[in-house]
Amino acid sequence: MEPPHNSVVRTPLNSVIVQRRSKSKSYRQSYRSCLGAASRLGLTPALTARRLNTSRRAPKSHNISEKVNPEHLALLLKTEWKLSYVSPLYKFRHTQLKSYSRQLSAFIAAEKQQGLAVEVEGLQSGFRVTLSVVQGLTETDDDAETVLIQIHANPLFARQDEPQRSVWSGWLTCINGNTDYLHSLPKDFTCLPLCGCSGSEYLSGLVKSWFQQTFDCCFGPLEINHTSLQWLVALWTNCHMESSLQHLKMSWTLPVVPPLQVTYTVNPQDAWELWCSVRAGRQEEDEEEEEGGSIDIKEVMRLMQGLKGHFFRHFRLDLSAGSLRQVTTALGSAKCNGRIKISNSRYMITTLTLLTECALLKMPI
Amino acid sequence: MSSLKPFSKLPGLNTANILLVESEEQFQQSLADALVEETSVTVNVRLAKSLPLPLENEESRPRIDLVVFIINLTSELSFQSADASLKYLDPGYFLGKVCFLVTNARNASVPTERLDTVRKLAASLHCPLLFAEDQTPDGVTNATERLLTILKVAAGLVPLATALYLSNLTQCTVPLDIDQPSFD
Amino acid sequence: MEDSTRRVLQRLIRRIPTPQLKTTLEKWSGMTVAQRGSMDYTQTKWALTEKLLSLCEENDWTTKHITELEMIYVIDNPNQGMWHGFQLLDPEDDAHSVELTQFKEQFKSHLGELVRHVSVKIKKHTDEAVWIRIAWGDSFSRPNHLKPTYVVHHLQTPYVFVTGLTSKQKPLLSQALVLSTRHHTIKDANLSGRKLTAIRDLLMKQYQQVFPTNFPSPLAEKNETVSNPKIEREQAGPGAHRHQMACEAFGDGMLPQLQSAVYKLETKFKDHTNRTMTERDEPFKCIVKFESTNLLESLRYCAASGIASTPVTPLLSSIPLKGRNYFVITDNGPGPSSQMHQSQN
Amino acid sequence: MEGTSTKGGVLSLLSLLEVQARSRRHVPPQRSRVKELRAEAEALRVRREQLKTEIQTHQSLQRLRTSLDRQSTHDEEEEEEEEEEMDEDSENSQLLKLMARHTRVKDLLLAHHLIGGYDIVKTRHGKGVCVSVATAYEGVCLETYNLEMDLKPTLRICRHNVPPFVPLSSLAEQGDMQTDIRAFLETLSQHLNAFAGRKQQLKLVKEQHKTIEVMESNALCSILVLMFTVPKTKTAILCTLNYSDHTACLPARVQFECDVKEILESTEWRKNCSLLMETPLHKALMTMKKMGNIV
Repeated sequence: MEPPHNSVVRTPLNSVIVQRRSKSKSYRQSYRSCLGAASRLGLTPALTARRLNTSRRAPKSHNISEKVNPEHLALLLKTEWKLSYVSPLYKFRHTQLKSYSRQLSAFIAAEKQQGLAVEVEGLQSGFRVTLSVVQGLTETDDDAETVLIQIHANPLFARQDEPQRSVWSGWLTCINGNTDYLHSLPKDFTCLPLCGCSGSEYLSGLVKSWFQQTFDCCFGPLEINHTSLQWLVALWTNCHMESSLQHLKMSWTLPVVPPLQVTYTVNPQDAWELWCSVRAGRQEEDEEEEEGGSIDIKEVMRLMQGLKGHFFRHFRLDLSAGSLRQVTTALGSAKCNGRIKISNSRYMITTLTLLTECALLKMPI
Repeated sequence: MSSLKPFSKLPGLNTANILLVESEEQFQQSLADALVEETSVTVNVRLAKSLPLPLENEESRPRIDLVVFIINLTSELSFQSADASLKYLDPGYFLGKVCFLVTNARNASVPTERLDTVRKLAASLHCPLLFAEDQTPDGVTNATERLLTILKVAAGLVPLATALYLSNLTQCTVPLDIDQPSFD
Repeated sequence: MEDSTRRVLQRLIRRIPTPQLKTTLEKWSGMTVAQRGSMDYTQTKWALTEKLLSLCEENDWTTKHITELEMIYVIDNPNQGMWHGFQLLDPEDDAHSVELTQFKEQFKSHLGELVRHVSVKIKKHTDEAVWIRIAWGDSFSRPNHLKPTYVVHHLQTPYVFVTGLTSKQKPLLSQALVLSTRHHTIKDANLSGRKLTAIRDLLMKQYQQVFPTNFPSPLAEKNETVSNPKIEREQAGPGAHRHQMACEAFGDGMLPQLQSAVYKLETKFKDHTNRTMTERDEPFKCIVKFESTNLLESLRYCAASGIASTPVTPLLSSIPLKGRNYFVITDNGPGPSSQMHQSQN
Repeated sequence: MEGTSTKGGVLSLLSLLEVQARSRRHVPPQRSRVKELRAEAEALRVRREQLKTEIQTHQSLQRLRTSLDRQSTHDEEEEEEEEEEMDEDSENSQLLKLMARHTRVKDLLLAHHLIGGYDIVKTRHGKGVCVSVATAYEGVCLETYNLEMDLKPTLRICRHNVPPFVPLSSLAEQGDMQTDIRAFLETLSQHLNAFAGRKQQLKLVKEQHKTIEVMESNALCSILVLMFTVPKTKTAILCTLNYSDHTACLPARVQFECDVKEILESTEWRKNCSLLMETPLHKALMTMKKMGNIV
């Protein structure tokens, strides 16, 4: 064929589908072989199948405060975490956390000595690393236990007797991980796909690179996309009766010049009633379902549509043109750049389940 | 309801006419500027925010050989607008004279579901789905090249190739398992 | 020299960024030419402060000198702090003939009657604005020069701009202003922002407004860029119309840099697909805040690009039209809280 | 030649001579002179032709104008006659007609402004109107102010760009806008024109009289304090102009202040006082300067 056609064939959509085509269409495969199948989206055929759940169980309040060490819980709750996804860890043993702590301490110390240029980053010395298991922060038997990493250090101008201060903390977790996926993993792999960090970027980088070297895994930033944020709006609103939202605050950014930010704060009671009205229609449809059993993505969309509709009725301005950037309630806050804060322990499991799912999706396999 | 028809007018000599539909009216301008640079054929570009096109331009409008819907994935509105415009096209256009051009597909805040919806739409209409980078000059050149290739075929300027034939090769198809949730 | 003077000077120098320090000091009459020449602005802030403190000792500067310096700085850099707009109402017949000297005297004497210890400094700026600096004290304490209130008023106009005012001082200032400008009352204009210039331009209508006209609009002429004849915009007409509507609502060209607007909505939730909520009696309560580096320009873009539909809703066009950026919206007219009747369905 | 030789020295003089010699060699001066004159004659002839046609155009334009003016008042029959008469060469006559129309429209517009007309535009499908009030001072068009009004339920000003120090709302109340909008617009126009006039005068004073210091002015331009200097004695005189009638361009009260009281009591300064009250400020100052009363 003449050259111009090549550029048509180069369109990425083909590369994604070629493999699924019947073999009789062999010319396609020949194109594929000469162009390389790399999709511009980085989607591999196997991944096209994986989507966020379209329906999920309504958040039950889990009283994890009884199960989880209160000190750990307090740490998890008070901090805003920067999220990443982690591919499965090779030969990771929950029994060897002590030795990992030592190794990581040594690694950080060594790196510190090497990179004098970054000394400004941390005015501390004498790093002490602790890896520990957060008992009870799992949902199913397939979930690996959550691991907490804490780094303490002496402030640079500290007195002798001053206690070490926590300079960095992070965790790796898996809550309600997809069973099929977890079962399909080879024997020596542990799946803790969701990672949260809090502390200096430099230390985050060090910890990540140690994990990468030691367990042959990879890290990547986990953004919370539009749909996940909408899920959080619904999931959190659904909790209002048991634990007050105080307010439901959503921030949109509209792509105009200069950029316009719209913050929409809804009275919690009104948000709850809107949510109920959106749910009510559904419960009439299929009554056999247990009450408050599961939430469908359609209901989430209806809630958002209701909120946007009310906004549009007043301002004649379509929020759909922009993107949801942030959701804040008394139960927690989430930003699209992958920062999350969970303020209420009772709904931590629900939120982490959603995020685990997102992490598994984002993970290149 | 006036719909745009593919064969209601005579073609011009060595001329190809393309209609770019984009609700945000941002990428279309740079794309148009690049498209008219083409020297081997005369390319006329018509720009629209949405369909239907205004009646008063009916006379002056040449035969449109290719309709391109530009969809910015970061904006829900962009898709909705394109979707609403489709019904103003004559069915004849869907025989290889329509294509979708998606921008911002790699943006982190874009939910994968949105791309799926566009994919399904393109597949159901047997149209090709292109991806483009709208921020860099390279991206614009790339997108222009691809559109020109399709345009030339659609306008009947490539011997032995027809729009229908090309679209049969390039139309978007949806993976079989797109609707199967992988969890639960 | 008093200790308090030193403190005021120290605080002030800390506030002024080094690049502005030179221009500010040069406009000030407190230093001799030789002293001005001896200043080395490449030094650190700390060293400069020390130098000025020693000069303060030498020249025997009083608080009066220092406050003058402060006023010079604030007048040159007005876009700091939160400025609030106030509107004077019900002018008396002679309100229009109030002139500066008379106003100065009246304001000082009226405020002096209300508060025992108060230090007032009034200065007229080149753009006809009267700047008033008030350091408040009470019957026991002397005026606190560290937390002054600044008031900007253009004589013969009904607008006053204030920053750094506490709720306790508000009635005192209001009374003094009302009396000395020959008005009966003063009310909050519900407009506030970090940029004094923006608030002033908005209230005094010092920006380019666009009105409908029969003559070929200058807008259309301006937009006529030399475009390629091969490119044609199908919906150029509606696009231009949207642009015209957007400009009529928000103005043309550079707009006052307002940065936010807040709406407190307590209106009925109406949605034909949602009967439960529509039939509910209580209003749906929410607060909407718009933020941008230049809100009016953002909103104009929204309307011109079609993100916001035209004609622009009165809720948004009220920002420039009424010159306010705080609104309480309720469904029914009566009641003290309903500041804007919501007319659309 | 001498000038250059003294300035530039021998070498520059030599090079100058060389250039002259070279140019002489190339073009015989005699012939070039003849040519020059011929070209000039040609150019003048062309110019004469141009002027002739211009006169012709102007005349026909005049004729067209009068016929147009007559047309608007007379019957249509005559119009056709004129049409035939003018149909000499269509291209030119078309253009001429257009030009005649243009001048006519311009004159009409001027007349419209002169009789105090306002441009009114219907807005929002007849639910409102937009009125524009033009201001001018001494034949110079200044700012145009606009009022957008709702017609129903009652006439109400909903948007305007009148400066805040013009008491628009009280004018609307007093002038009984509901029943007599013309009267209201009339007073508003007076206010605006007077304001524009005062502002323009102040601007002119600042431009033309640099020696006079403007001590004080306000946004409404209703109070003006100037400082004059008397020549010779260099005495400073403070002059306060009070424009208490806001619909007037001239001050209602003029007051002088001076340390030397005798100056103010002189007849000259009494005259100056009435001069300032009766003539526009910049002109009055000009006269005072000419009389030698001020610097």
